[in-house]
Amino acid sequence: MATYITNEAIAAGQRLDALAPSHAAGAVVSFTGYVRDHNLGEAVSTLYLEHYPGMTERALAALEIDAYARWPLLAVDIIHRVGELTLGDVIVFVAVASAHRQAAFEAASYLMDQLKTHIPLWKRECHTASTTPVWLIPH
Amino acid sequence: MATYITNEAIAAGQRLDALAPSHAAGAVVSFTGYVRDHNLGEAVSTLYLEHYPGMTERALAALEIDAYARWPLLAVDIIHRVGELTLGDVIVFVAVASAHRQAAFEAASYLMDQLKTHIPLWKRECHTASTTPVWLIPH
Amino acid sequence: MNIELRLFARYREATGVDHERICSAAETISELREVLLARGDHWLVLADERLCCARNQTLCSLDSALCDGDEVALFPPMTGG
Amino acid sequence: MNIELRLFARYREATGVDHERICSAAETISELREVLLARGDHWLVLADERLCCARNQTLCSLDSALCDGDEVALFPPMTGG
Repeated sequence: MATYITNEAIAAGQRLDALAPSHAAGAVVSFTGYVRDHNLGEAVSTLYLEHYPGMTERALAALEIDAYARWPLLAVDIIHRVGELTLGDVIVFVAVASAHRQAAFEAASYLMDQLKTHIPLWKRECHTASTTPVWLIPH
Repeated sequence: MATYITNEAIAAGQRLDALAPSHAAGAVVSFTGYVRDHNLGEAVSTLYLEHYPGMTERALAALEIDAYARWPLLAVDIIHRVGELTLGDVIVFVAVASAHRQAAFEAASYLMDQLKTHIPLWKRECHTASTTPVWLIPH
Repeated sequence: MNIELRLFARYREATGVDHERICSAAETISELREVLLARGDHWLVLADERLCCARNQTLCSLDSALCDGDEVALFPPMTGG
Repeated sequence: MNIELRLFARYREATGVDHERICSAAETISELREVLLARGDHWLVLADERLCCARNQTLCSLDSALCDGDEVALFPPMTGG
């Protein structure tokens, strides 16, 4: 029902409950991504998320349309946090509602794949063992 | 963190927020199943869920152990409603937490597949067009 | 042998039985099913070729051997989730 | 041609530039990148072989042609999600 970028904490549970939009939806699949305390063997203390204002919103809106075109979805939620985050904060919340469960699982997984590689967002980590922040590089 | 059968409404959003158990979890995938207003072309009014008390709980506990053995999971939630349900009610809530997203998606999808076929639960629908309830038959 | 029989869903409704203690010489669940089918009309629902069963609350096959005191459940394919 | 250049993440930090209006004869994003690399040390970060780019806020390839007034963004591989 929404696609946006935010500096504020994301209330994943509230979003989940708000998603089932009609009695036609049998299945809601959600993904919630949290700031983890480790990454690639390094202990993480904080995470900074940079984005490209304007393009990010356009890319998310296009991604939502793309998902509706690929699966028979009844609702889509894509919310991405930016700015300074700390351990346990929600980075991203994605949820989709569909009449059927397979479409919902596939679409949620697809949206996460696309978010990782096609939306202008960049993560910079602070490690507890170092004072120099590190920009993440995809494999 | 819990596996149980209940006659009460399931608070999916609350369960989702409660699941991320530690700062080691980067990914939480949830599935929420709702009573839909239609099934196989019939308009549905209510749904009754029967189960096998004792065996259901054992089978769910075994399923949880099975999931932990197959994927590196940090938390598993499997909650299934039984009794009389109405449109929009949550039938089932499944959520898993893992350090990584692929394991979380795979495990949640697997748990739903198993719930559909290996846990002693049976659905009986009332259709708006008929006074005779119909037991569902898997394809 | 004493067997604790349990029926669920459609089978329970058709037979009117959800729970019954049976004393039988049946040595497998399949044989027990034959005994029940012989009871007549209401019990023919158990001829269902998709019938599933559990012995002592664990899914099993119809040719599972029975022991005295076993709990045997017969039910249609499960439809949870 | 006037180009609105934007840099993000590691490129922004290394060059100290997040946003700059450039007047250049470059006809493609690739040519614009060469112009920037020639500025010296701090700009060598743009030699990154995994450099990505967008023209007017849409992902594109480095050989995309430029038009007057285009907004061109250069950035490392994205790491959202």
